[in-house]
Amino acid sequence: MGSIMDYLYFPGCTLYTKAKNLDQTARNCSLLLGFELKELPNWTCCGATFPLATDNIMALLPPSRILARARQEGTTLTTLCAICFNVIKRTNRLIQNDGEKREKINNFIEMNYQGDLRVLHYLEILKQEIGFPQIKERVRKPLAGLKAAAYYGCMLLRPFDEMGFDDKERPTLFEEFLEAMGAEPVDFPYKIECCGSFQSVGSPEVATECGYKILGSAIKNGAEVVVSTCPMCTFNIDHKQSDIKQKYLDFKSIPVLYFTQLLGMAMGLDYQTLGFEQNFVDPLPLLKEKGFI
Amino acid sequence: MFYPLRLTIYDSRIMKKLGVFICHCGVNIAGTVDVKSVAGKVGSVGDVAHSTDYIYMCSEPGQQLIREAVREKGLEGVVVACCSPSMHENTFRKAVKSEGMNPYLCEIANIREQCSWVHQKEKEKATEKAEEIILATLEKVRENEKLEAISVSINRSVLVIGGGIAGMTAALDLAEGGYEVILLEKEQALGGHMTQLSRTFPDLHPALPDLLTKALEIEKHPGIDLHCYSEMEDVKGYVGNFELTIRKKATHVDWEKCNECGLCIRDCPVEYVSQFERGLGVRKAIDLLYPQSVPHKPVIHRSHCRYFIDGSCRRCEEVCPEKAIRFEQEDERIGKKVGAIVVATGFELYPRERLGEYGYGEIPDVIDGLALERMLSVDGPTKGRIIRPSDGKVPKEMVFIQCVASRDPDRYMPYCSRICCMYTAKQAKIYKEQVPDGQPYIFYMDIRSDGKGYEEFLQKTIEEKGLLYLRGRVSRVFQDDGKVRVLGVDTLTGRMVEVAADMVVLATAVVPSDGVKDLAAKLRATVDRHGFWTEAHIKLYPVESSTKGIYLAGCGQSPKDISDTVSQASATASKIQALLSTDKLLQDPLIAFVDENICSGCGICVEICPYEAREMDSQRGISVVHSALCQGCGACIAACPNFACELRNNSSIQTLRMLDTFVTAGARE
Amino acid sequence: MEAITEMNKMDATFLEEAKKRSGEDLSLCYQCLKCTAGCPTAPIMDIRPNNIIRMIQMGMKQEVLGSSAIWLCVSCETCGTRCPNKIDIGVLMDALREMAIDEGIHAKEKNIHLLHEAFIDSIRRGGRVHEATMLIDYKLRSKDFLTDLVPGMMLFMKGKIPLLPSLVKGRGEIKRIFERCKK
Amino acid sequence: MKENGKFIKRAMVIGGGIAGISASIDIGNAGYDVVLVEKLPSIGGRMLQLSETFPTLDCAQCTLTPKTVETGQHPHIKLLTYSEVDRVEGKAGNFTVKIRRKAAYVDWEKCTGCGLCQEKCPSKKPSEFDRGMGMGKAIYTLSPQAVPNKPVINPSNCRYFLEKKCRVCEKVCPVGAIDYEQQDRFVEERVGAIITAVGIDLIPKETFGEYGYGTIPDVIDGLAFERLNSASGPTTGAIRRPSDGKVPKEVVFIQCTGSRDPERYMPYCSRVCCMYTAKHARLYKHKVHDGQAYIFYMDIRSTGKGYEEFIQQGMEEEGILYLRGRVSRIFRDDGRVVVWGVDTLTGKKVEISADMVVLATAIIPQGGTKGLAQKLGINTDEYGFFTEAERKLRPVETNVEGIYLAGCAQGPKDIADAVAHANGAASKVQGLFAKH
Repeated sequence: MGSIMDYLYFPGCTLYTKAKNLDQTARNCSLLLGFELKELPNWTCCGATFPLATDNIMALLPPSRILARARQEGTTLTTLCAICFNVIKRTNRLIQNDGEKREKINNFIEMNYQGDLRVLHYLEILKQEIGFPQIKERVRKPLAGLKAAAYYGCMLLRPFDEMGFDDKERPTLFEEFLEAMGAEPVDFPYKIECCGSFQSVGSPEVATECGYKILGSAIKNGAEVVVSTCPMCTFNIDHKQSDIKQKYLDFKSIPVLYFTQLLGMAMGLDYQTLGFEQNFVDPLPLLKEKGFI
Repeated sequence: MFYPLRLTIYDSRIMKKLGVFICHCGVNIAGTVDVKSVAGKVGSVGDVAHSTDYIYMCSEPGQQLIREAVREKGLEGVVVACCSPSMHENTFRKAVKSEGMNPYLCEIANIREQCSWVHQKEKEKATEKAEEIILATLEKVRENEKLEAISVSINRSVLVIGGGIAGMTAALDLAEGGYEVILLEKEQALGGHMTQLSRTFPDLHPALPDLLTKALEIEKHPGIDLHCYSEMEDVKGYVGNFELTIRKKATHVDWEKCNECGLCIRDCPVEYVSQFERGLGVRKAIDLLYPQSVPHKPVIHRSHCRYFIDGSCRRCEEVCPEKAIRFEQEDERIGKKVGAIVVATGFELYPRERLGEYGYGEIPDVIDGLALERMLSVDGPTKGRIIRPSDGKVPKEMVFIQCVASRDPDRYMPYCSRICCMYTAKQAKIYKEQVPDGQPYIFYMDIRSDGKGYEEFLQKTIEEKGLLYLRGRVSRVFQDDGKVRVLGVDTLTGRMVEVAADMVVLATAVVPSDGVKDLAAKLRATVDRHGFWTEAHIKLYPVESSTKGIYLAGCGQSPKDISDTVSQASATASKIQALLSTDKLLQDPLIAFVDENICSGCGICVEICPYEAREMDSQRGISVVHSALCQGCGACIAACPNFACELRNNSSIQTLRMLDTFVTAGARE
Repeated sequence: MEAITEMNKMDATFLEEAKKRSGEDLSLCYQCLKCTAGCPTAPIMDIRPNNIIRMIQMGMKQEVLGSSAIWLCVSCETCGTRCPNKIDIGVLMDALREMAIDEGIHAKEKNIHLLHEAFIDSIRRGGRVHEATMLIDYKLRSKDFLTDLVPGMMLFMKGKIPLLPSLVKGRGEIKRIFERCKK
Repeated sequence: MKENGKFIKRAMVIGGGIAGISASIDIGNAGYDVVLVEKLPSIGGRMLQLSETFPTLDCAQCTLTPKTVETGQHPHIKLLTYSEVDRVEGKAGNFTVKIRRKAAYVDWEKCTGCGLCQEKCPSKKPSEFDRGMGMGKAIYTLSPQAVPNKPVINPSNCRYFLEKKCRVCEKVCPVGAIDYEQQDRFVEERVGAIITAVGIDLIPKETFGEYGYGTIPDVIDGLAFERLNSASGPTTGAIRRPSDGKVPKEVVFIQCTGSRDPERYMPYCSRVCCMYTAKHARLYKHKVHDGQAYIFYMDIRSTGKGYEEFIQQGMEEEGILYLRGRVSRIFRDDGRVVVWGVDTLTGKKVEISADMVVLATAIIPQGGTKGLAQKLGINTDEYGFFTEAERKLRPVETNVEGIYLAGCAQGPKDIADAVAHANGAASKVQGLFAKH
């Protein structure tokens, strides 16, 4: 194994609560892959939506503060939650490119940050810094025969110009990752559609509808499991499956896993450390049936 | 029933060595007609020496088949069974000619338009019909004579009717090509409607300067004989040899003498509402068409001149330093000869009197697009300022309504006038530039900005000027409290909307100029039901009229913008240059002829001929055919009481034998 | 019957303000409906995204700012990704929400508004979002105790929502920032 | 060759589409010699790919072949097909143009056009001419009515060139015309005026992610639909969807794909799509009576003579459903092509599960237009269309005397307008020649 690399890591609120399993598995996997997630000390919430209105400086401050703090600690910041990633990356880009805003923000947060941090999603670290072929070499238990549908959602991809994560309409990065795990990626049209986001609180019927379409499409295309990167999406398409079932009687549950859980499993981590108990739809029967655990 | 003597030889059929070539036209024919079986059956006819089929007879290998057969089998007549003769008759006649056969011994049997296309669901019957058509055509070919094309000498000058941008462009192109051009304009100066425009889309160039440059070029061009204030009175003749009578209307000013000092205009005491200014300005009884007009000479308008009304004034005559006023001048008629004619008669806007909508004509602040153009023109009645006609105030709320009488098939015109979307956007843009705090509203149906740079112009204008486009027609416009109220719907929100406007501009339909139908009758060319000139074929002959030698240019053919008009006018010039590039014109000899032994000289044919191609030979007491004028229509043949006329290669015998083929075939069933 | 919209009485400044605050050039809209066609929440919006732009152009301020639509947008950015004129309606909606708050216009979809407020307050208090308190806060504000109670309960049972908010050191700083921004 | 002093009264037309053909015939008919340079093996251009043309629904080949045949036989027109302009020197009245004559690997002097080589060639690949709707051979002509009717070998598809085996065409050729050793060669032509009529292409399929174009087989472009419709096309005119050959019962047509899309693709209107889409939908209804055609549009632009009436007929008599608006996304689901749009009347989102989708993709200049402009010393706009001397009054002239524009290379146009534009250019050439 090569030298240990450190990446500054911003977990985000949900990863300490609802999505602990995402957080934990990511940390464990990185150790196996030869790098460490160094948690940003005293981080605060990212604000959860990238403030879009032009003069909404206030909402830009939490992510700016995070970025400025991170810059004092290092040069690359990584996140797992797609929403946090979206907010932080876009704020970073804004600070980089908009001198006027940069000055305003720095005045407010009483720091001096120029936007010179690299903001990478954990998946990007895996692809760009480690390399999928290299990861593939370290896979102990290939997830052979597992038909997995990669669900991107919105936040990783859009807005395309600012995120630059992958092709805006036909992304494949996530599938490449699944292939490296030895799984069989299932392409399905709804992989880039919205999960309903926070409307699951305000107008739960929207999120139910979105979830039904996304999962239904994945199932129709042969998926046995849906893989996600985002706690918000996971909430809507995993935890809300009871609502979906209530509304659509023909709906059959399907496990939704974080990509890091799959990664951990393939890397040979004990399944009991992968936090499956936090998954709403129990994936264990499927994983057992497939012989992975 | 009395038959002419010649028909008594009906049964003595001529036998020739004939060839039949059946085209599949891809699947156009072969998909319906069993071409192989037809070729086989026709091949068994006694004098058919060669019968074959091929996927595309018009292709090079197809023609090669024909050439080889003609050469090797020594064919004396050829029938090609394929599409309409208007498509490839020429192709195949050329092919047989290259092997030394007289081209008029080659005939087309149309088994596509007249058979396979119309009987797509009856394959067997279609196959039978195709066979009959070919057999009938064989009958025709058996009797066909060897003919030579008629050579007509041509006059290599051209008449252009209409001095707008289309006529000017065609005239200049032709003159540059070395041809003499007679340019006729009914108004007293060149330029047509373009002289009324302020600036033109999409680059907002002022309309007049470039136009005047062209007009001046025309005025001094040695190859162009310009006749303004003139109309065409009569046309005789045919392609290559038209004889014209031009009426030069009396201007009552000797243009040779006039030194353009303008004193007459200044001192003329009569002012009346100017048509040119669309009712927004006045002009004098003696005046130019517009200040910089080319030619820059005044005309006295008799209906307004006091001298002509009651003889009470001779002011212009008194002040003219050159003694150029000619009250006694009369219309003059001049005769000219040309080889081809361009009709560039242009357009009008839908007449106000017939548009009983939107308060147009009643509410002074409801004007049409051309009237706004006059307002926007620096030399116009308001010196370029937009003001309400009613009270001279600057309008703060301005409504533009598109598709007024266009795209309104049941009540007005079904077609799209093509230019309104763009000129309305242009006008709204200029309005916003002049009245930055004003609000333009544009009611539209579809935004049609399909020319080069138009979409970009429109988007930029909307972005910069904040035009509000409302998608939907206006239902009503009425006057209320000094405002013009406009009731409409915005279909995008589905809401009824009301605008209290200061002024309303209607983009009224583009219609053909007055008098086009009369002119069409004189020229024996056709116009469509709206009065637009019809082209011979929308794609193959788009600038040719239905009458040979008469060509089309500009909006008289259909609405178009300046750029398209100019391209088309040049295209017209190109076609004419090709026509006139030789001294002689070859015409099809498929015309009428007279059996001099039978003709009694009754003269019925002379009266009936629509082309004036028949005349009496008073010496011999018989009627003769003017070969260049005859179009082979057959009217005289039907009318002749003595069966003295026949059409070449379309004789009664041929027709009867062809009919016989069908009748016997029908009887067989 | 729907009232006739009198164009002259429309608030012409609304378009300018919305343009300024969103930074989006709303005049460019083709009304091609591509935004609505791809929008996940359009089916439940009272005014669909394309019509929001249209009504802004027509100056219908009260109706737009009072609509539920502006609170239903989840900023998924599908519209902006595909718009031929790159009008980002997500951005616009955010600006409209702000304008609505500034104007004190009460949203039809008040729950969402309240959720946003509860969320902001949660950050203000603890520096991080604490879902349980946030949800309770939201429930109190919305006086809606029934919906979502069941999943909420289940989340508690599964131990996903920690009962005590975690406190971070920077929270004083965050509070200060909020205070300053309020001014 | 008419020569008056040093001014050469002989014209070159670059591009053998309908515009180039029309210009050549006009100049030729006026008695001047014309050299017509075409980069493909035969003339006819895009129109050769069309099935029927609006607004009359005339078959395109039927109106085109009289012109191509006339061009091929014209005593004043010299055809240089499968050729490209390499270099241009000189000025009006005396241009020297160096032309690359691409290796056809067939001796056209010997070839009789019998077609045996094409028939026997064992190599098949999706045909570019058929827009991938059918297969083409390695030795081919563009159509059975090709002018000239001489084949060429495509070395990137030919087994001999790829693997040094096969030589079937050589064996079957009765006149020994196959020549694998043939090389590109150069010829020089001296002319007094040049017309460029290099025409158009459609925007490449890789660009439309949200429409699945390029990945979903049943999402095709307008030209591909023309080939499906064409009696001489790969399906001999039957409408069958590419994925499984079934007759599509629901077809969605989408206009403004890449046009009027300033931020992402092309800001301009492609001018012909409204009409050809209406035509497509009508032709589809003529062939599949129980089929349903949907058209998504932004504005219907039917401005030509008889066009408005054509659209109205389609709506009223053929029951074509027009939906105002763009489509957000297209994806494949269960063998169907799902289209997300909005129903204009209700304003609600709709999902159409279609069998086939036809995209009216944006018209762009032919590849190499900019390079040619440089060789000629004339200007192009930012999209690569040639720039005219003045937008309104000099639409066929350029900034260089003696060089003129014809057809869609100056900007998108329909056939009638392209022909008028080309004839206009021919008129200018005749004027130029007459002056000297």
